[in-house]
Amino acid sequence: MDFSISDDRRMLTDTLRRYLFEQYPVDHRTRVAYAAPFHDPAQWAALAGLGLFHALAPEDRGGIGGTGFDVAVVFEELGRALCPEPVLGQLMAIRLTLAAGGDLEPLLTGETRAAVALDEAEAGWDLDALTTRAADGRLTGRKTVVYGGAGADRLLVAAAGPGLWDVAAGDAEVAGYGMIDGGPAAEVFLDATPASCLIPEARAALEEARDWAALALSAEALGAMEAAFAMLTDYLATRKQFGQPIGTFQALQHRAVDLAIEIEQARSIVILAASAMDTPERAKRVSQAKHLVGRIARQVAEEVIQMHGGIAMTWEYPVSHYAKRLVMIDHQMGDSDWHLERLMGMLEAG
Amino acid sequence: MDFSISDDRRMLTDTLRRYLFEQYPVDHRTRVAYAAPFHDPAQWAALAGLGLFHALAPEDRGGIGGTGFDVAVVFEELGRALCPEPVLGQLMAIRLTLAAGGDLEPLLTGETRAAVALDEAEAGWDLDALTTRAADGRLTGRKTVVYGGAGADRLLVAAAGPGLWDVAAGDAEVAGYGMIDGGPAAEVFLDATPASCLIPEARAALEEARDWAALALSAEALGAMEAAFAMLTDYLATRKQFGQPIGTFQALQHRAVDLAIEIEQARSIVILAASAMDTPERAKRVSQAKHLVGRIARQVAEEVIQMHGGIAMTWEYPVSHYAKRLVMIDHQMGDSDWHLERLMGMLEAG
Amino acid sequence: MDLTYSPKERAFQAEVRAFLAEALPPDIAAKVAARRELGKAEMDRWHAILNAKGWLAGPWPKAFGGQGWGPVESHIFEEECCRANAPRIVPFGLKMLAPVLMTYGTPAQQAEYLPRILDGRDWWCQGYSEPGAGSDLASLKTRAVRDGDHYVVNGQKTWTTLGQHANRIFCLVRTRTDGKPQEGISFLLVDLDTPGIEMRPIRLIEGGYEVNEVFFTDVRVPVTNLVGQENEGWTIAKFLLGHERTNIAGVGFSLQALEQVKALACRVTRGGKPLIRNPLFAARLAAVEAELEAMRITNLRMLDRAARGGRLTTEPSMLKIKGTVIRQAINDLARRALGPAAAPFPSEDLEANLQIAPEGHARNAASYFNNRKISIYGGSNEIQRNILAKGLNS
Amino acid sequence: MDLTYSPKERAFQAEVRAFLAEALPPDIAAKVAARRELGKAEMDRWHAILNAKGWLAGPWPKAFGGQGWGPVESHIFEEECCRANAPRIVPFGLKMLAPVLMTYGTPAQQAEYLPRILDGRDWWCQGYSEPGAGSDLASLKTRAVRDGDHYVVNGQKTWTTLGQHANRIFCLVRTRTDGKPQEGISFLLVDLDTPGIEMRPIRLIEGGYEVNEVFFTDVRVPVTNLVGQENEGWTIAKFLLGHERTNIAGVGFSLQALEQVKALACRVTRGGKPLIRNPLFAARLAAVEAELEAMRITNLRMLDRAARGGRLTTEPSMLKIKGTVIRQAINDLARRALGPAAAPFPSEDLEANLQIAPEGHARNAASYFNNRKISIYGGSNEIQRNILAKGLNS
Repeated sequence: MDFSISDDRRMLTDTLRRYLFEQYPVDHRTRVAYAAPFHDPAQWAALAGLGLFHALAPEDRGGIGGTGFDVAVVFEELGRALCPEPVLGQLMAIRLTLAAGGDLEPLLTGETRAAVALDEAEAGWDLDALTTRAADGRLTGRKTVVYGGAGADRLLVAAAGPGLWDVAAGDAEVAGYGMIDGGPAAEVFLDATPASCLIPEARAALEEARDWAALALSAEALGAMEAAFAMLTDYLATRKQFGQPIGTFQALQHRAVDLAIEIEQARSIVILAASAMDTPERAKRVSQAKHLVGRIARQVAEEVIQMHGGIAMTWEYPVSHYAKRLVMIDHQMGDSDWHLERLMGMLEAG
Repeated sequence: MDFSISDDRRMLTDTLRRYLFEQYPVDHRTRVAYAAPFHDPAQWAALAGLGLFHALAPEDRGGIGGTGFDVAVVFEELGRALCPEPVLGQLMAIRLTLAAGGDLEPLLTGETRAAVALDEAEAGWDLDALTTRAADGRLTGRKTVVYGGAGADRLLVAAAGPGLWDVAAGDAEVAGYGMIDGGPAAEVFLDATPASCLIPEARAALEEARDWAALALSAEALGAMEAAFAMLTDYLATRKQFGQPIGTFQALQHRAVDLAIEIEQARSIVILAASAMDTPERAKRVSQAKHLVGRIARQVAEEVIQMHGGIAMTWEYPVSHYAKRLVMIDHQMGDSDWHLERLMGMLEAG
Repeated sequence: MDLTYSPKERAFQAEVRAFLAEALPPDIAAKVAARRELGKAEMDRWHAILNAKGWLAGPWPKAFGGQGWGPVESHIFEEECCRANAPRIVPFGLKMLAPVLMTYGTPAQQAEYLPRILDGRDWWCQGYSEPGAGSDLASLKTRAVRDGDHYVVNGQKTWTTLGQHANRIFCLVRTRTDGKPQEGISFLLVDLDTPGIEMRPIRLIEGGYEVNEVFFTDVRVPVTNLVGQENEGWTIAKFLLGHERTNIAGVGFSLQALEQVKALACRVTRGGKPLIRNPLFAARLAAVEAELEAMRITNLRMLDRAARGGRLTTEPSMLKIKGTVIRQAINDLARRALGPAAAPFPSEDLEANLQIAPEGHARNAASYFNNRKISIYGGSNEIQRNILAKGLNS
Repeated sequence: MDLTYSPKERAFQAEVRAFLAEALPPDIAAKVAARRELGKAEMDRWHAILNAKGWLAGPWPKAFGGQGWGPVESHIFEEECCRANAPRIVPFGLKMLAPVLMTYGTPAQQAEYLPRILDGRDWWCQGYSEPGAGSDLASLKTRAVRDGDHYVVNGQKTWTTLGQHANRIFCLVRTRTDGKPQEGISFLLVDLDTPGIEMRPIRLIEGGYEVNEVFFTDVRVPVTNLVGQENEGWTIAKFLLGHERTNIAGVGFSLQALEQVKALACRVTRGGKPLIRNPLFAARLAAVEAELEAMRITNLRMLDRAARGGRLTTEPSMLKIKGTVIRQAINDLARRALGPAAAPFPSEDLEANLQIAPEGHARNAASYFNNRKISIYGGSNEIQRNILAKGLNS
């Protein structure tokens, strides 16, 4: 048993944290995240240069990491900085390309930016209900809210089956927009769009990629909630009402303590999920993490706003953007209830 | 719109409250509720003499009340005094006898004490899963946790169908015991026991009787939680820790306030259910009440213990018995989740 | 005990319902249903329709041009407006300033301002909160110094809702700095065209503009604009806080929002079935409906009491807390129900061209975030708990 | 990062498991599984079995007859004991007094008492709490006045767990009444056979007897029974509160209890289906399991830190709060799962003759009520929150 972080991973964490702190401060983030292209392409390139994508891939495939812990520490830092760069699509593309036995290199250098198109309006997060159809090497259908879809070079598309298809973004109609919590997304319209099949029977690969994404989002939420909580404790210590710091009011103290305990729970479940990514327990641990973090992230967001009061309702004060991200993470890759239902299905297995 | 209580009903309430306060104080209650026969037969007779059972039946059938509000105010007072007399069985027997067109008189005078046997070990609260069988005017099966079953004169038994049967208690094997929160119950073993059929197709009548029982239990919980909450506020005002009354600690204040708000919710939903007993909305309103009161009663019980601290864990301090009753009410006539599922089934109807 | 409206009240309810069916412009109702921001023109249009009917100021006494509605009629009117997706009446002039003027204003002030509120010439906004003094009004710092026939006002107000549409503002200002902090406050009417006033919008969490900061630099206000006595503002502020609280629970909003979520849950699918048959979602819906029904009855009990002249003590604070919690829970369900489709930043363009969420629901997440405010403003739920705690053992 | 046990730790785990399979008497395990009260004879029997193996005092240093287990081994041992339904080791002598004696006791005290703890001649109980001083130890009132070679003790202790089986008690007593309240407290060992002591049982909410009141009237205690210096008792009390907190979360209990609920939910039916397929119940089960897994990891992280010599700061309080909340949630599910069958007052007779609940579950409601204590004793969760609040901004 050893819960210490390896030197390599600590270096990665430290580098990334310092870089984001200096180069991607929250006011810059707010400027770029809500206006087209809804992220900062220069920063995307710089992050690639830092080796960020290499950290998401295993060493025997040209990466420098690729374990659950690597992914978790990277996304925790992205979350702490509220970074809107579409790294999630890149991670999923790396996992799917690994499963397809393809070439990772363009993804790792960042030369190719990929987005993965799973969800559809009627299907939600359900891979069995997809209606996008493949015929004669062409895809027809509409994929909805594709994270990082705006500006991506390649689209990895899940079609009915489910099968996995590769589409050059230029061949599809990609209608980009920003998310309510910042960052790029897109609707992808496929109308007999040329595509090449990467994995004909892709259920296992898609579930695996989605589990990695769910781990990443859980870790991102963890970083974001730690940052938001730190802002709260600072505020409680400095803001005065009725002549004393509001942090001296016991009712607020106890609620802040409860948040601290919940955040500790979130950290632990992310660690557990990260440890299980290459084991048969992956699905269970990931769903436990995404379920629990989803619940806790909402609680943290709501409580941090409530305890701040009005100021946290403003666009100008960064807590509002953290709160939005914390809540909206639950809408990506299956929400808290969706993962709880997945766990309910596993109960009888033990 | 008029939320005032009618003079008749206020007189009934006042009489009952004063009577129970004087004649059935909580130390007497604790003495009788946990030792055979688990209630006080003399008090049973006295309550009958006060007209308690008449209040549960409509005027055109020999009673003096019988509306939802009559039942609610009677059981609220029983709950406030934590009265363990098996009035619930009498209420259900009155409703079932009304449905069967039978003679209420022996029930109203208290000359006959009746218990209604619904639940079975495998069926739980499910009337469709009953296995007690009727053949040639005889019943065979086991009914479990029959409230008031010990010492009852008549048993109204739900058998598979469901049908409703009348059994003389002396003809069955009745194994009496006390409940963890006080009061009498019994296992009823039927082995070709003679029985007369009261209602051959009794689903509607049984559901209606159970809804009346659920209203009564919700009102009983309301009375009990108000009493328990009053003990808590007294305790918070007098008990000192770290040199000041614990009621001055803001964290406890806010939690006490939250309980007060929840109790107000409980009162309102009981009023709503009581108003709907003779309308098509009965099932929905009763399930809303039993669901909500079940949740709130548990919260009140747990919080009242926690905020008191150790003393509320003792048999000697009355709050413990109130807390038990508040929690265990949820095990009678469908728990909070059971009623929520019933409501879920009604959602699409509007 | 009788939970139903009297025949007279039912007749009024039918009258309101019929009027709304006829008079409420469908374009406005559609915007309200979709929780899109209304422009000033749309709000003015609706106010004018109501004013023509005489219902803009229903609760005002007849002497001032109202209908003299009691709490029950007001409640019925508001409930029906919510059900019909009518816009909320902008309360600052009609429900906040007007009662103050009727109680503390001079006949001249009443004659000057009340008609202008009714016919829409004046749009009032509120200058109470200041930066650094959220729920703690006694600590406010905006100074008004007497200079001949004028006060000279310096300071800053914030959270001024819809100030961008307003031409006048009523303010609490400090007119004395010695003594108890509560005792040096006055209630002042200010024309926003006066030199030295700057209004700056505050962008809110979800991206909308509905509140503002107001800066006062040497703003000269005639002393005739003082309401009540100098240094009596605290009394007026307390009067206002205790006033018009019968709709504090927002039952009508919640009922309407719950109906919308139910309809949405019948429309969207999860795992191939309508969401409303998903047990976890259905459980949340059914549970919040039970809570809302309970609160609806608590609210009616309070109205009944108020209508009989009973004094409201703890009820408004209880209803504020429970009402906001329930409304936020319904907003939460509306957001959840969309799944992936909740994510886009809402815009007219997106709604018109991409239709990602079902029609009318593109702003569910935005509404959820925006309505985090309701448990903060008007005395946060924490302040309400403090108020209730004082009454616990009395 | 590696969440699994080392090969050495796994070998130890296997050894413990094998030992328990062989040595734990089945009659005792069955009683523990059914949460029935154990008698003194049964507890003595189990202690003797452990002592024979040398594992009764595993965490004690070897010099005192222990195994010198670190936090991880202790945790493994406790986890396996829970899994096997072994009785909890009675902690008062072994885990509370012993470390105090090893740190503050004289060699004579160590030589006299430690062996008697091991071989079961002494059963210690704890005299800390007093009526009216729950979590506020500094306010204790039991006096010990020096009289020659003796202290004369007068006062009352309460919440003395399993005092009915004990022959000795360690107490905090007041030896000085001036100065700061913390500074006049001493730590005293008392033979319960001394004249003037009366032990009265306190019946608990669910009907069981496990705690007592202890009354002291002119009880003469030799001064040699003082541990540490006079008026140094507060230091010892704090040492003890900070000690042996690696099992504070009760993870083992919760894991075992959750397994029992799962098995129960597979066995009982609701609406004709196994309860475990009822979506609302299954959702509660799956949610609490996720919480428990998270806390299990938090607990391991703390153990890892302690094993590396790191100082524990906020972890014990966090684990106390979350651990008790989760355990109580599992107790709640065990009670709910029974439906109507939860209601009977449990008794040996009922279990033997009527079998109302499934075997081993007749006491589910009683356990639920009894375990409300765990968030109160040992520093209530409110006290833990106060402790954590102090550390929030540091």
